[in-house]
Amino acid sequence: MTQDTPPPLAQAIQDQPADVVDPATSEVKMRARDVSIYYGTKKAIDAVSVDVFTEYVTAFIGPSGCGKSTFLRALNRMNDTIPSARVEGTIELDGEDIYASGMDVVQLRARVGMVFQKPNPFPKSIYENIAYGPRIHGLAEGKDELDAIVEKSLRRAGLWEEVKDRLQDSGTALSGGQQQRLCIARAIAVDPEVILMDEPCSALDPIATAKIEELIGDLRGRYAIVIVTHSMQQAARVSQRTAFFHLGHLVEYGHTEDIFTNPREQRTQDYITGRYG
Amino acid sequence: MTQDTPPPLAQAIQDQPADVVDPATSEVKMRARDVSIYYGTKKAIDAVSVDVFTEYVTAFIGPSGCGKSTFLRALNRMNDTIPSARVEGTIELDGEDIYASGMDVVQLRARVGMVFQKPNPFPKSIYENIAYGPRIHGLAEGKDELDAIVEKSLRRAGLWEEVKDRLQDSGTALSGGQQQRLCIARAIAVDPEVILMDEPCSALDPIATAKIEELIGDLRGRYAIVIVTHSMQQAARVSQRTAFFHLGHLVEYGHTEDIFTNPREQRTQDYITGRYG
Amino acid sequence: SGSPGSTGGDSRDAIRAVGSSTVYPFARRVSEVFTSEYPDFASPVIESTGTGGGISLFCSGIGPSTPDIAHASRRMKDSEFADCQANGVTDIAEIQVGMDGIAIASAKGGITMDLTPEQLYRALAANPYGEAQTTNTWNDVDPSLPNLPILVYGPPTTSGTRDAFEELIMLAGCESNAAFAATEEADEDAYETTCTELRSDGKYVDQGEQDNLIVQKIEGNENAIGVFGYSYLEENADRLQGLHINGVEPTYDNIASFAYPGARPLYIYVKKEHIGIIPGLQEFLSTWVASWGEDGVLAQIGLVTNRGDVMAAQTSAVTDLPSLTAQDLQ
Amino acid sequence: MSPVIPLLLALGLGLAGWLVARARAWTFKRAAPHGRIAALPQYHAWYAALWIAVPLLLFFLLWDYVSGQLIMAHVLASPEAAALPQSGLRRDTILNEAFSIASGTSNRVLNEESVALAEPFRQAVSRYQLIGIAIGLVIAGAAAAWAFLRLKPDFAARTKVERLVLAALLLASLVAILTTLGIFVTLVFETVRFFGMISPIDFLFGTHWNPDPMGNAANPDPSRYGAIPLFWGTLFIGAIIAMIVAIPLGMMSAIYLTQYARPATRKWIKPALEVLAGVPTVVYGYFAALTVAPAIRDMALAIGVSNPSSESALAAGLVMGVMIIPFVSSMADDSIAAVPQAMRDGSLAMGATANETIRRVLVPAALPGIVGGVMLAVSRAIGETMIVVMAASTAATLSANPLDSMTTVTVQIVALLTGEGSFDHPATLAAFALGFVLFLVTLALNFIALRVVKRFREAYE
Amino acid sequence: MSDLVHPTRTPAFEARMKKRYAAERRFKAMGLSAVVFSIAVLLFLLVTMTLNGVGGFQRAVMSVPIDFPAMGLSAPAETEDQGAAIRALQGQGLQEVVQFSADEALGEAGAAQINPEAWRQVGEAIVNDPTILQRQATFALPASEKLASALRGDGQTELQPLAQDLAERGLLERRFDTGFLTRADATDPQMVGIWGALKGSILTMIVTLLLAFPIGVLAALYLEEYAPKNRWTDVIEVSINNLAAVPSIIFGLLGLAVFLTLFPSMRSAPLIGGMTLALMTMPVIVISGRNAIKAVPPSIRDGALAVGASPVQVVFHHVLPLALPGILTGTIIGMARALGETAPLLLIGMRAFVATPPDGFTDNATVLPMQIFLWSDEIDRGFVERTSAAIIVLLIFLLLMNGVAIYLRNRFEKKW
Ligand SMILES: Nc1ncnc2c1ncn2[C@@H]1O[C@H](COP(=O)(O)OP(=O)(O)OP(=O)(O)O)[C@@H](O)[C@H]1O
Ligand SMILES: Nc1ncnc2c1ncn2[C@@H]1O[C@H](COP(=O)(O)OP(=O)(O)OP(=O)(O)O)[C@@H](O)[C@H]1O
Ligand SMILES: [Mg+2]
Ligand SMILES: [Mg+2]
Ligand SMILES: O=P([O-])([O-])[O-]
Repeated sequence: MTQDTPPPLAQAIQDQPADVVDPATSEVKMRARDVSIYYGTKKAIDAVSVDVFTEYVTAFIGPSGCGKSTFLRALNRMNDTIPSARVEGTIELDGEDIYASGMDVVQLRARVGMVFQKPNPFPKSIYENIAYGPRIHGLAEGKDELDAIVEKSLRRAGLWEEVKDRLQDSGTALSGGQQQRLCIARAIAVDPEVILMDEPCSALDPIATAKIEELIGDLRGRYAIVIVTHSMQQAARVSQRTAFFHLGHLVEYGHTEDIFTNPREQRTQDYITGRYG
Repeated sequence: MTQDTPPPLAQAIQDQPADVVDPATSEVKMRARDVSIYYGTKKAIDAVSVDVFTEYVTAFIGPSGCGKSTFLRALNRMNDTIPSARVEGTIELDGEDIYASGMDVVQLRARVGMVFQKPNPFPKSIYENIAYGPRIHGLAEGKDELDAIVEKSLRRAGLWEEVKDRLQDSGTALSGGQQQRLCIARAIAVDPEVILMDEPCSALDPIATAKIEELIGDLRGRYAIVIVTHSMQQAARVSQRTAFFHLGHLVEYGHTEDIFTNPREQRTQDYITGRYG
Repeated sequence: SGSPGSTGGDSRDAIRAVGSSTVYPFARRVSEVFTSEYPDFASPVIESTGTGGGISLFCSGIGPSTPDIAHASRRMKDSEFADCQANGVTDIAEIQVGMDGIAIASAKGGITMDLTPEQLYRALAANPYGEAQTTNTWNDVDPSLPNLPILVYGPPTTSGTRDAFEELIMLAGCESNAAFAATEEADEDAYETTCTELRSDGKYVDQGEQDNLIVQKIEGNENAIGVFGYSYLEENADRLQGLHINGVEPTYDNIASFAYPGARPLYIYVKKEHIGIIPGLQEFLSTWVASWGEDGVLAQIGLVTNRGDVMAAQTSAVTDLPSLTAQDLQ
Repeated sequence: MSPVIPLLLALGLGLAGWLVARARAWTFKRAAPHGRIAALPQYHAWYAALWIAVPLLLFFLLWDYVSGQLIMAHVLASPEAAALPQSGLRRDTILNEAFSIASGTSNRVLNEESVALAEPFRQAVSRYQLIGIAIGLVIAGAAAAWAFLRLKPDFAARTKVERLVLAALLLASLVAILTTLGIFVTLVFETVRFFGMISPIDFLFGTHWNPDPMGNAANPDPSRYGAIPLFWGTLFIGAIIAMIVAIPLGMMSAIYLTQYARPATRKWIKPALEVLAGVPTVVYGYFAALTVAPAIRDMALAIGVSNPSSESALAAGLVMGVMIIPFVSSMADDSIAAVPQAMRDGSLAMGATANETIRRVLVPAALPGIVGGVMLAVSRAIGETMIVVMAASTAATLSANPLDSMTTVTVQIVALLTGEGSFDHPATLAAFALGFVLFLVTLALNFIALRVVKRFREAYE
Repeated sequence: MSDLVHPTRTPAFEARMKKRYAAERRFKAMGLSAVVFSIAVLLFLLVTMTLNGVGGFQRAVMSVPIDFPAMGLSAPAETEDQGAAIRALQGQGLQEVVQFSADEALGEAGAAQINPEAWRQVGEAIVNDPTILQRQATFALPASEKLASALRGDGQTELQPLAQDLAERGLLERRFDTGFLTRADATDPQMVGIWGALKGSILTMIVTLLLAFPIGVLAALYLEEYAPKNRWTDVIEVSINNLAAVPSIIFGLLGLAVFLTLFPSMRSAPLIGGMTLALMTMPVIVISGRNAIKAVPPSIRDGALAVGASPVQVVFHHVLPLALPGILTGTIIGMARALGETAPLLLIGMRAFVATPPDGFTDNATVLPMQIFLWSDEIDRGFVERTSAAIIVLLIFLLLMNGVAIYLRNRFEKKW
């Protein structure tokens, strides 16, 4: 091995802009305590406690099937759609238990947006894709306001320039990377506080991936972002906090830098050096 | 980064037994020249030339969708089953063009066996799974000979001890790793010359993966083996030749050691250091 | 919200007539004439259910949900009349619309025989004279008959034609054996059964209510004979031939004169309570009268018309509508 | 009262409520911080509209009945009604007629008395119509008041409206249960009556079928109600002859279409087969009776069978088999398609030919699905009615000769029930008992088949 | 290694290959013949029906010139409706006029074979245009069925020379019978039409569609999107699956025992027929609806839920619109099945003879397949052609419906 090939993960972290590597203390946006999640009788997540901070990107990594997606979906109660799924423990958003009986799930999901692994634009026009959320939540009065929201969201998602002339085209006619950005724009349009992303780049090519990663960097200051990824490199590149899951357990959680350069646990070490996975 | 975390890929290569790292010159088993493959009008592989050597394991790596599987399936004309697929250029097996009109596909596939990403045992008994190939090709006369073939194949695949007492159980009742070894045994049973494996471990857990990798090491001396993997670590661990694909192009092809420690191309360098993928 | 609540009964516009398949083609024809002559009235609904089924529907009560007219190819039975009375159908008018004969026929060019009721009885009874049925060919019945398998297509038990066949042919054939007739005293029911029960081993084939089908069946099989109303024979004179009974051919005249053993009258029964309630019922009856004459439309399709005095009586009956009484049926 | 007025009233008031409520919700929204209220204005609007329209419609439904009684009472109290006959059909008819004259639906006068009565009817109708509308307005007002009092910025109108939508959906799915229950109760009820007259033993195991609808209902002869010949005929035609035709042809068609045919061919042939499945059974029946049966008879004559039946089991069975081909082929097609591509690839990669792959891997793997499909096909064949009504016989013979005439359960149901209306005769009730047996058998077949197919699908999911 | 002879490269292997390829060819040929056979049967059926049925759209007519001025008929009063007007003409001896003119033109033997109802056609012509009485007009009057069959070459032999003679003189010919599509059932094949049955079918189908479609779609939505997994929904699910497979005649038993007990005076009414068929069609719609709904990828639901749509919004904004083509396809197929259905209607009295088309949902009616069934039982040869013609009409409707369904399916088949 020659000297000019640096250890990849450390390199990726060093590539992050200096000011974000150790950000000033930031407030806790979501707090999960002793969360266990079952599918029927099968425990997919076992007593996990994690904090999600505003202005940070938190990455969940771990081998396939370890429960990253399951945990992520618990954060905006998308698990409710799986009949067999059951959540124990508490998850709070701004100190409010999201599994409390009084919680309005619809409103929760508007506050905690989500972007999925496979881009899933609605088979409607680009405009309608973005306008849908504001419309059902009544966020805009009149067409002008709606237009403004659509433009702002697309701009933030870095898609405006590419699509501004064809807002009436179907969202499904875009390329994969564009679709994923459209989905991010759609999530932004309802002004969420947290954005959850489940392997948002795994269906994308490297160039589109780079664009999304850049976008995540841009969005970071505004929202609390949680990203699931199976690429350690990606976690290292975009996140400031990393949680490493294994077989439903949270093995280690901390500053991304520490996790990748100085893991406390042997399992973490084995995983990031590629002994398995 | 502490000193006791070695650069992972180099480490993996160093873990290979010394005698195989630079094998003696070996004959070319399959030779692909300027192969382009289209799905309809879409070009999935662009002018790729690769040699596959007997006694070597050749690894195809590259980001998702770059055409690894497509190219691999061209090597035993499994692409024929996809109506839209079309192959240009020449691929030779022992100097004979496998796309020549006189080529007998059935025989070709008997000579170039294949193992798939997801283990796909037939829903029959373990015995019947192995016996299937010899039976249709008429390779065994009488039950005894067939029994012998079944045993030999299972032994070579390192599965005999685990299943010898339940040969009549269904092949689908085995664990994932066992199923994959069963599929390898099934491929071996017709005495192929080349074995193609498309991400044979991606559906397996780390322990099963380790077993398969070990098995590949054992089989190496006997067959020309081509393995597609998306894990660079795995490629480094098991192969002696590596081909790196990107967007349908063969970016770099050479000794595994060189590729991982001293790549010629920037794209290869970027990929193995985790800048994308 | 179409009708005021408490009248309970809903109304019906169209005349509803059910019953005999023998009368069916005539009734249908009359209905057709009625429809074109009185376009203001709804077109009558004519269903062929067999005489028995028709009368039982007819007798199930009065009101718009029950039929107005029952067609019968035999006279109403006492039991049926009693049933009617019990269900409040007390005012019934009986009109004899014409005559029909039980025709026994084969396809043109098919089997020909001159049969007697006795031969038919022995060939078709389930247990002729109380003994097991053993005949397979006509020849088994009587050496003078051809050596051909017995195969008779005929109407089912609901049918008036069947009833008439049992009454006019089978019973007659049965009674011709004096020795057996003597057993009637002992057990009337058993006697009746033995005399009228038809065999069910596939030699006599029940053809459902569709007399047409019987015609089709015997047309397709030259060894088969069929039992049905004369009108069907007449209608299909080009492809069927009537078999003689006691040497008499089933013809218009022979039936009208009762020379042919299988002759019988056809009736329709009308609910008098429904006149003035079901629009057009009276006019429909008048249409019957207009159609049943010797040069009327019904004669053209094979109705054997009533003879002079009967005709006159029936024509006045349609206007007078005398109520049927139990005595009339004796 | 004409149904148009209440309908218009309910819709109109509902619309008014909708508009007003929406306007009101907008004022909340404008006043609310960040313009956020618990539900969109339009949900408030729907909430109010439904609260107004639904009770109003329900009231009018009730009023239709009540006012009918009141109108009648009014008319009967009128002096003109004195001339009415005391009771009976004529009285009803005159009233009906007067009513239709009054409401203008008909001018035909069969009974003169009705003309005089039309006027009191007219009066009563308009009076009660006015009263109905007045009460309706009060109800609508009350409902509107209730609804509007609840409209608040934090009122979860959407949840309420959606709950109603869900209730409507639930009701719709209950129709299925009601139907099943209806079928079951109908059949069980009549069957129990039948078994009160004829013992189930005689019915299920007797070998002589010749019910006598005109016989004495009180004292039927149980020996005439042995249904074995019907069951046999049904099985022989539907499960044996038809399947001998349909299974091989259907299977081979499916195999050819899925494994061999080029996509272009497949694109044309599949719809053609579907057309074969879409031909009405009455057409098949006609075809069987008119074309196939005579041909078979002629053929039988030609090979020296004496006196062959012109309604042979063979004719009905063959045509039924043709009808079932597309059914079997689409089930087989589905089952084979459900076998994962990996199986096929696995076999082909071993160097198997297409035919070896199909026979040794695909078909065995798809077998549970195919067997399930065949069971469904059998259940369909034995329930098929028109083909056998038109092409099979009514004669209940117990024979294994396909050239003999046979009858089936469905033929007998039709034969026993068409026209004959007396519901208390065992011969009529026998039709229900037969229907019940048919229902149970097809139910069992389907139940098992669906299970088998489902388990098979799950195995590959 | 390479010097070892691989068992797949021996001459014995090559020899076996020959056999294997032969088996392959045989197998493929078997498959092909199965397909060809099925298609051939379909074609044979269609061709037979068409050949038989083409004649069914025609009837034998005789040209009869009537010299009205010479007959001294007076026009009926304008105020009278058609029935009364024709009765008035009948009173003036229209029947005799027609008979006389026919005698003149066709000779007595020929005139005797004028259809007995033919004079009504003349009457209608007069009512429609009283000025016709001022001139001579030639009518194409339907012949009797006997003559019609003689013209076809079957039927009573004694009439055949007459038919031939009249035909040669151009007085008797077979013409396209527009009335076939506008008249209702009759006893004489020369006079029948299918409009009555067709209208009955249309009325019945409207009832079926109005009931089965909304209930089916709503039930499908409930089961696929909202139903909790519990015993109750299992019961619903099982009953729907079984209903789809219950033999149609059982629905007839249900209609007979339930609907006709509740509404005894509605025997033979399209309303009851439609209700019965709706129960039969509903499960078909539910099942195809569920499949269409299931085919909408969950990722779209997830996407909508994740921006805060409520489950009802998800369904009505996204799922239903996307599933609609599939639901419609299933509905059309279900309706096509209902349109061709006969057996259950047999049991609820829709097999009666009705000489006029129904006027509404509660009128007595029959339906097209039932008309086919009834005519198929008629003995007159004339009905064979008429039956086949009715079958053609029915098949055209069904092919159209199937065609639309297939088109919809192909057009909207989505690869998500
Ligand atoms: N709907 C479900 N029902 C039952 N088990 C499930 C379901 N979804 C996931 N699981 C199981 O829960 C465990 C965790 O799954 P999860 O999808 O959260 O893993 P993951 O870490 O996201 O994996 P990947 O990287 O493959 O996406 C796995 O064992 C999986 O099989
Ligand atoms: N059957 C097909 N029809 C059309 N395009 C296809 C087909 N199969 C693959 N492709 C396309 O060809 C390209 C190469 O696909 P291929 O499966 O060979 O990639 P890969 O390198 O194996 O990726 P992965 O790591 O995801 O398996 C991709 O863009 C893919 O979308
Ligand atoms: Mg995941
Ligand atoms: Mg691949
Ligand atoms: O239908 P029948 O005339 O035979 O009763």
